[in-house]
Amino acid sequence: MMDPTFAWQPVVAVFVSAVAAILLSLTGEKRRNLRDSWTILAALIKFGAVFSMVPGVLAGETFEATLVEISPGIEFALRVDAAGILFAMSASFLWILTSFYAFGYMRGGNEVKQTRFFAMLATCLSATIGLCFSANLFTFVVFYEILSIATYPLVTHSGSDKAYAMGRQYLIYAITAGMALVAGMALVWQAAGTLEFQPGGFLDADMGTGMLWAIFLCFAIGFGVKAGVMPLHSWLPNAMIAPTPVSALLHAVAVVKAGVFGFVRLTGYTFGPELMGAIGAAAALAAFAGATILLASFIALTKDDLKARLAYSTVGHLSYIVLGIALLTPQAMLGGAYHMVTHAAMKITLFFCAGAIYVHTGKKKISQLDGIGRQMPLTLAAFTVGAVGLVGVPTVGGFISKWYLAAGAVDAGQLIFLGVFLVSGLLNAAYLLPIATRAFLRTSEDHPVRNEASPLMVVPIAVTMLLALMLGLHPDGIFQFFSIAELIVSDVTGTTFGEGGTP
Amino acid sequence: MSQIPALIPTSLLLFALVSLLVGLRSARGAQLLAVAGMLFAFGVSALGLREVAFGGDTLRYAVGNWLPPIGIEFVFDSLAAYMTTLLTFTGAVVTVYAPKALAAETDGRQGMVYPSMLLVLAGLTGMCVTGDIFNLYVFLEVAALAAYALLALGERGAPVATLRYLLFGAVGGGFYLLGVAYLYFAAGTLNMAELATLLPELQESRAVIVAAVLMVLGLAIKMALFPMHFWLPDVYTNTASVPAALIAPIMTKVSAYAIIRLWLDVFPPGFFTEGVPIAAAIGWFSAAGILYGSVLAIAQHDYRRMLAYSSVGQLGYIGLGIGLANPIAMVGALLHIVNHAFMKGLLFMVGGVIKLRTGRTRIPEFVGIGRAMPWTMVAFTIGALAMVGIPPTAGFFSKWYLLLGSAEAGAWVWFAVIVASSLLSAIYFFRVIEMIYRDPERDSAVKDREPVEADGAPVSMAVPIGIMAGGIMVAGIFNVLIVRALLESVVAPLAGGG
Amino acid sequence: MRFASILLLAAVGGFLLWGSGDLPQRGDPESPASTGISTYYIQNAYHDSDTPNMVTAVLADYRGFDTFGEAVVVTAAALSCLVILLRRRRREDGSETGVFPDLDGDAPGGAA
Amino acid sequence: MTVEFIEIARYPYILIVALLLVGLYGMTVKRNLLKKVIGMTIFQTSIYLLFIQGATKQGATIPVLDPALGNEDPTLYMNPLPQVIVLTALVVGVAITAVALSLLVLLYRRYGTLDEVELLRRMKEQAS
Repeated sequence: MMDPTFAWQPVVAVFVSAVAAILLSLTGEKRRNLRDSWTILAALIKFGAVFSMVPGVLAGETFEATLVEISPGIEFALRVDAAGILFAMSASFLWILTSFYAFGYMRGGNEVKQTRFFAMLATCLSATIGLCFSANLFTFVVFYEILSIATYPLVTHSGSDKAYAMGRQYLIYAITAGMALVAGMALVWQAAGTLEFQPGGFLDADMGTGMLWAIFLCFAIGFGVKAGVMPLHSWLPNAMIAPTPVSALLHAVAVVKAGVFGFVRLTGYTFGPELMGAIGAAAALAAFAGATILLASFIALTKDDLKARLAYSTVGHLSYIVLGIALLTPQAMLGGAYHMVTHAAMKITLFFCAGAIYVHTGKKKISQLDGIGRQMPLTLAAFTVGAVGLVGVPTVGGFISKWYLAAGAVDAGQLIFLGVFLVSGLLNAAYLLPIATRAFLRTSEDHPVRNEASPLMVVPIAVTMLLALMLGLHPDGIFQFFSIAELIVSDVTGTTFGEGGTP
Repeated sequence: MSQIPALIPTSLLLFALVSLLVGLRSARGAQLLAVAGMLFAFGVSALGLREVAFGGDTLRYAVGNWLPPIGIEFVFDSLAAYMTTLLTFTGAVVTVYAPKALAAETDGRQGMVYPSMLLVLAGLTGMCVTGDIFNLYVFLEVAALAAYALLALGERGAPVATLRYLLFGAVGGGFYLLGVAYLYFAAGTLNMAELATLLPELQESRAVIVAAVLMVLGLAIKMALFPMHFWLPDVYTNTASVPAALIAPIMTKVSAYAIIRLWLDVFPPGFFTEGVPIAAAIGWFSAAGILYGSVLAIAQHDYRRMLAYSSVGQLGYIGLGIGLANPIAMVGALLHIVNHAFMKGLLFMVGGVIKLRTGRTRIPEFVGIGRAMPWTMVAFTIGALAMVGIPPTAGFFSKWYLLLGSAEAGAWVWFAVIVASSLLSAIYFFRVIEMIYRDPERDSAVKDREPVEADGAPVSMAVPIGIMAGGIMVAGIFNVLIVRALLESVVAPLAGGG
Repeated sequence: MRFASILLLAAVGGFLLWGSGDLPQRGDPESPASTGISTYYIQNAYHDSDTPNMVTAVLADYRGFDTFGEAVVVTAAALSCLVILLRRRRREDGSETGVFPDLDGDAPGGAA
Repeated sequence: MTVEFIEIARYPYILIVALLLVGLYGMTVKRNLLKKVIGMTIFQTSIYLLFIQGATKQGATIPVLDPALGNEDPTLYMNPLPQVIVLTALVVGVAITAVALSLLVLLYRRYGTLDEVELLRRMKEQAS
């Protein structure tokens, strides 16, 4: 089991939160400070382990750990590469913030079953990091399914009848997706005899177009559900019934990005961009993603519930990334990869704000937010930054990713998608900015004095806001996200980027 | 010549006899003896398993020193070792679990139950180790007769269901015996190894064809292969928890094992696929059974009845592996025998705990059990996830091998059936999970339902349940070890296109 | 239902007869069963087990394990009958549905 | 094939199959459980007969050593093996019948009827 190249960092990074989940369920509800310290400890260790691998990955090293042979010829193995570390960095960093935020949220709202909540959250993180570092499709699918199932108790957390109804819908989508993945994986094994991810893909055209399309369809359903590509998206807004930290971390970052990340692995490491283009699968994916971006934005406009509006915004922005991947040009892929990080930072800020407003004032509807900026100026300032970033205004991270996405669309000669990006930018502005103006410019008797939410919630909000700003001002300044994104694209397409991200 | 193959069933028989004598006085003593007997047989099986897996040789034992084909031969190869280890393990776990549930559900005479359990195990292990087709019939009926007694325990409807099972089982046994007669008169011997050398010349004989069909049909009835399953739901629903937990996981599987044994080691290679399309027929019936069982399981309100229909579906997986007739699918079928034994054993044992502590068996009444007995319900959740086929539980891997097998065979209908059935089983198991964790205090939809106020499972029941749950995980993560050490050699005959 | 059963039975019968076409003729001394292992039994039974009755020799010696199994079957059946019938007397609740006055009168369940 | 069906030397098979069908008919069509058990024993008996008729050899005697005949020529004795099988199978059959009958006794005591449809109805009633 201990081969010479066995690296501990990925193993620690993946399993530390699973251990924490067990420890904190044993600790129980009574000793909640001890219980919560397990979460923080695990989050810090996890981030440390992930971060310690960044320099190595940028230097071209890979960290591998083969754990056990799990099916003849298939190993349960972890391998850290650029794509994995990008997603793992954003997820594990945001978990630290989300943990603090969640303590504030759960204690502030006096929620029950907190132990189960934190245990499941930790399990989800294990699964997320696990699928980041999966060396092959099989390991990926194992973690993907664990992630699906572990999210279920979080969705139904409130225990209300509605929560169970939504949970049921979530499960049906998730299990269908899981089975589609398993079926696709069986087909890949039948066609290729291997499941090992390889930059540039390992399937080739002589497997037959029919087979390749069957594989693609299985995976498109499997990942499309999580990534919220229409028409497979409808579980995502409904899953917002979960507590806000869950919506923030899982339904804006970990779970949904797992689907998007699946598309990265599918396009870049299973099919390979050339094959995706050759059989026309990329075009089909791009068409669905493009339609999703516009439709989701329109639907978001009609929602008065803050979390629902953010949820539809998430559906749209996930498809930005999918579209970036499906356009297959290096710039578009770079934009997509970078958008994974920037969207995570911006959207989690927005969700954190929504949660803080709800816990602090009990308000959920946008129409009730008149003048709330006077009461919670910091929170709403952060909200404004996130909103502006999603629209794509420079200085916030969203601008950079959108820039490359748009440039990629031009490269691909697909001007229609350039149009999609521009129109959706306007729509983003239309559904997000009014919230900020309403909060700051209108007045209301409800919010007379300045009175922020608990620091446990405000500090994480501030940190994520700063992260979103940093990502726009100095793309490489913090955790070298941009360099990693470049590395992914050069892994997959063989294109190397010069200074400033031009190929 | 090794003693191991003979030692397994005979030691169980001996313990059965002693525990019967003790059981007349003390149920406790009978139980201890039963546990000891099962553990002894398990130990012997495990020793044999080690020898077979690492020594590589098949262990043979000629009863009474009469070399086959004069006498009866016991053959302990990888497949037999695999089965007996599983059977004795499950038996030991259920016997440890038994006393509290039996005391609650059966009215006296528990001392008689343990010898019956040992006899069931003796019969089943005997079926696995014997190398003689008639001796297999004798053991088949030993197991069946002891099982009838166990199954007739329990609720008031149990004897009706058991009698129907008995009648139908007698037809199954009769068909098998009829097949033995045809085979004997066509070939002139009862020894499996000798039959294997004689039958290739007799492939064209109509008598051999009829014999094969009859034997498989008889075993399929005992296996409850759709559409010959109809005795099963009533039996599992009405019987007490302990017999259900003992018989549901293993009994039907041994008949499946016997079919596989006949196919691989008695009839010539290719006979079941090309000579007579028995494999394909089993496959199609199984595929129908998977869908039928899963759909009907969704419709059930009684927990045990749901499990029974789910068994009909799960047995279909084993049948499907037989039907696909390629090595990887057969590995899936054999692996599913173990997986399903663990899963169903666990689920029925959990049902027994719930019934013991709350007296409830209907799923809508399970509200709030998750809070009353959290750890038992964690184990239940593991079992349920395994039934659905979520990795890395064991249930996933058998389905995975079956999927690979059907992809290899190009059997896309069966491929789709396997995929669809996972979704169906998710529906009926998550319905239970949801009900278990619902909280009547905060949930308007169930607020008029009485929440469960109960203690957790007693230690003597919690430990076996925990062992089964652990077994599910271990068998999942380390399935390759099982496959490499035992199953690959078993399915090797299929590799040559047979 | 009855018609379907009869049809099914006819199919079974036809199938069995079809297969019996390749079974040896009645009394054929050359049949596989008559020339197979039974030859050994006939020739050696007396020598091996000192008993003139070959059936006894096969039953109790060569295939003694079958006979042992047979004994086990009887034990199992006896035990089963015991479990099934004795249980009745221990029933305390003497409950309601469909219990007719007992035929042999020794079971308290019906009366209580 | 059709010729063989009516060939006179096949008459034992025809009779045995007929008996077997009688037994199966009783088991499938009759509603009374006792009659089903009777059908079961008939069915089992037909299988024993199949074994026994296969043991015969033309011109052979029973498989008991006759000093006058010696034990060298196997054609002089009938095949002992099927007889052994029948002895064993017969006991198994008796055992099954015994258990079936004890179940019948239990059922009759409990329900006062042996009609299958009625019993199934009551079983469902009790389950719900």
